[in-house]
Amino acid sequence: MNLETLPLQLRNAIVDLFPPALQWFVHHLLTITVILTVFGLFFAFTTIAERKLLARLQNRLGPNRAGLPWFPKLKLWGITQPFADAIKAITKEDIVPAAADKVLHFLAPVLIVAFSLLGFAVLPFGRNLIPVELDAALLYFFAAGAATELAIFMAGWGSRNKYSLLAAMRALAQLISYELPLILSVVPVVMVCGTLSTKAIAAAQGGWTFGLLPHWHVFTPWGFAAFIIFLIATLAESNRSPFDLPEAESELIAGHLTEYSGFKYALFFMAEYFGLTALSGLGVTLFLGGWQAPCEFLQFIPSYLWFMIKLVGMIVFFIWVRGTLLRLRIDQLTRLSWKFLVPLALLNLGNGAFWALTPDWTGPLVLARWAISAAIVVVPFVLLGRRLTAGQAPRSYRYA
Amino acid sequence: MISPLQLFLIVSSLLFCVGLIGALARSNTILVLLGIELMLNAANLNFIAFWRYGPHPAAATGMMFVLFSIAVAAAEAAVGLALIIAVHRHRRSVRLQEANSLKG
Amino acid sequence: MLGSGILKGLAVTAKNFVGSYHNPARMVTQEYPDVQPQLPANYRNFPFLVTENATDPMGTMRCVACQICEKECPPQCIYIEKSKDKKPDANGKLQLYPAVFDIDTAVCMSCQLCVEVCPFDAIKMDHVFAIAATNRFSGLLLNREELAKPNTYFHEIRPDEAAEVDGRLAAERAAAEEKAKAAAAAKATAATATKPATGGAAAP
Amino acid sequence: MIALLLIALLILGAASAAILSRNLIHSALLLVGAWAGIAAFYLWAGAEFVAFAQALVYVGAVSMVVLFAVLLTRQGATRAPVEYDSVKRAVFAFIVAGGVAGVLVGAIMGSPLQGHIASPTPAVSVKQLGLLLMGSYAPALLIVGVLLTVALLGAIVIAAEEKG
Repeated sequence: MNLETLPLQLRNAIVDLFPPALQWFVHHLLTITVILTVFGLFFAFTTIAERKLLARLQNRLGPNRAGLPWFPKLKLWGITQPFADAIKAITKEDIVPAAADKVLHFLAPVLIVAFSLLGFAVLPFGRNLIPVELDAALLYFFAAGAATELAIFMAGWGSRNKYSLLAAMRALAQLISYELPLILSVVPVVMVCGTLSTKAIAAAQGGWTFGLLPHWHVFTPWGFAAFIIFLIATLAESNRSPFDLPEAESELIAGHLTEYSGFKYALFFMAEYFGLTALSGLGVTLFLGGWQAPCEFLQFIPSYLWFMIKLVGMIVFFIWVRGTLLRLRIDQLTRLSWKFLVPLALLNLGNGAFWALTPDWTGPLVLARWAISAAIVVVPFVLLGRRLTAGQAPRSYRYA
Repeated sequence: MISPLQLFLIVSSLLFCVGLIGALARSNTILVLLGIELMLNAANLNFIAFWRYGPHPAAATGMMFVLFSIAVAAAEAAVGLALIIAVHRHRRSVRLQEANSLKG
Repeated sequence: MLGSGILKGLAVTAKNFVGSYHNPARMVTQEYPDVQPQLPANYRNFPFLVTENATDPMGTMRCVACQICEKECPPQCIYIEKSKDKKPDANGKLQLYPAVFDIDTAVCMSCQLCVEVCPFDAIKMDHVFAIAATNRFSGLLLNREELAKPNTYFHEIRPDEAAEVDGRLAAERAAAEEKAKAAAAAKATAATATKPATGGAAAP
Repeated sequence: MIALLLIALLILGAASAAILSRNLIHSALLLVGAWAGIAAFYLWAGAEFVAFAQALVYVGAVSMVVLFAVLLTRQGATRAPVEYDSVKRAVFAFIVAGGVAGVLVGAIMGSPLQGHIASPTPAVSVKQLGLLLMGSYAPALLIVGVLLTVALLGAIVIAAEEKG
């Protein structure tokens, strides 16, 4: 019994139960079902983990009461909260504004969930676990992600509410502004690995120095810079705090989601988390070594578990950031993208090219390679940071 | 029974005609531009069809053409819509018939 | 350097996270239905009517149906009907009493003006905040039986104010008794004085 | 083949509905459907990279530009209805388009295209495409890059509000 190939063996065993004509169909149906189940549950437990973690970051308790029906004594630390939330969302009244564009109002949540799920198709979840092997997987991922913008526009327009429409426009401005640094931060990885295939990129990060230091891209100067840019752009792309101003619950009326209630609202919520999970999975694949174990002796743990551990780590980091940072203003948001992230990402592109051109430098030249690459990252960061923060002393509050 | 190549070509020519109707029959500038985009797409479809069923698919000439054509179409859409916005700012209208001040 | 503030912030929240597990003093959450909140004495919610005696609340109500609170109430949530007969109050004086005293807590805005204007210390603000009802009309419209609460309850929720009110009422009662006594004495002396006076008048 | 027919129906249906629709926003969204159908067509033909590029550029970018343009040139009403123009124009357009379609379809059906069906899906990897782009097509790539930059700057200059 080999844990590493267990999922594949299970799948093949199930597929073999069907007549050969149906096997192709069953094979893909099974893959889709497993992804939906695993990431549906992952979504459910991300919501409760987020609420509990956020609470702990702010010295609160968080939801701790939802237990099991018929066993009121059993509280289970509230981990069944997402199911209670789901029941609530489903049983709520579905309100559609009288003047709404009914078709678009209905299509928007459906499409946004569908598009946000498409990205999972090309993520390598394990050594042999990749739903669809595509040569141009990264291009596919971003093409699928770009379609969610349409759904947001549909939500804003279909609601026939000027606040919804304005907020949808703001959300789109944010998505378009941050798509650029997101894609630019990925390009160096493509250059160094020489491929667009996620499977090959994950495989390219194998190997360890002294059996302990993994050869992940995040542990190179250009990879580290690209990873930070990727993280910030991911936060903005998935509308998470500190970039959650399109739907700022506390000051706007939830933006383009104003006219949505019940299950449709839950679908938007779900799509947001699916998008975050897919982008985190992409970050894990591109920068954190995908399914590779961090140390050589830890390889006995199956690769798909390593992938999930890293994915959970990314999500926890995002929750941590959400519990820490304040919401940005729209001008600060766009300025951060155009004046800071895009120039750095462009410079980092050159850095990736330098790294791709010098793989055969040996001996003392290795040190020079690292030093030059680090300089390309650090010097512009310091200079740009100094320029952007010039004249901005820590603010003092007169009445606080 | 028609071959896939013929199906490709028929779809492409019908798409071209739909775009033509859009460009000729409608007077909203945006719709006219979209009609032209459709005609461009129909041409792209032809390139892919002839690449796929042509004698030298490995040379990928058709794909190259389509890639460049998509890039040019994106530029065209950006400039065209910017022009429409500029016209709208001056004339408060996007009807083609009203943008006629250069007509003799 | 740019970004150092973010790292500092992340460190603060990380400290909160770790601290929340081993330092109970950090936690601010009260687990409400299990742990009842400690309300400050001056917490106020909806008014109640003070009665002297828990065994006979309707008989010993301090309210004399003067209707000042009804007139003062800004959202007009108080409705009072005067009684036809009179009852002796705590001082033994015959007073009217409210035959109907209704407060619509759905309308009440907890402004405490009724308490401020009451000359008889008969209406006070309550500490009860969980007043959910299944019927928003009859469930939230409280009548005088539901509003009446004994003075001992007032002592429980607001000991300082209750003691002060009791002292004042006792002083008034004593003054009233004194006055009554003095009046009785004056009547008596007047009676005795008039007798000698008449006698005196008759004597010469 | 059935998939191909379905995609063809989707493209033509979405495109005609878009051209005939009275609601500009619906037109734009239906056109996005047609573009996505074309991407599916490319995918069916084995041109993966082109299909994803089509989806990324048309569904992701051009659609957004079109929708923004529609919203920016809207006049007051939220419904953005577009009246049909003179019947004469429409009839004329249909006659011209019908004529073109007739000629084209006739030519396609009449030409000896049956002989070329044999080949299996040709495999052109992304690497090959990249080598071609950087090799024999490098000048074209450079020109397209310059064109895109100029178009971007031009669009900003044209659409920007004049000061004063």
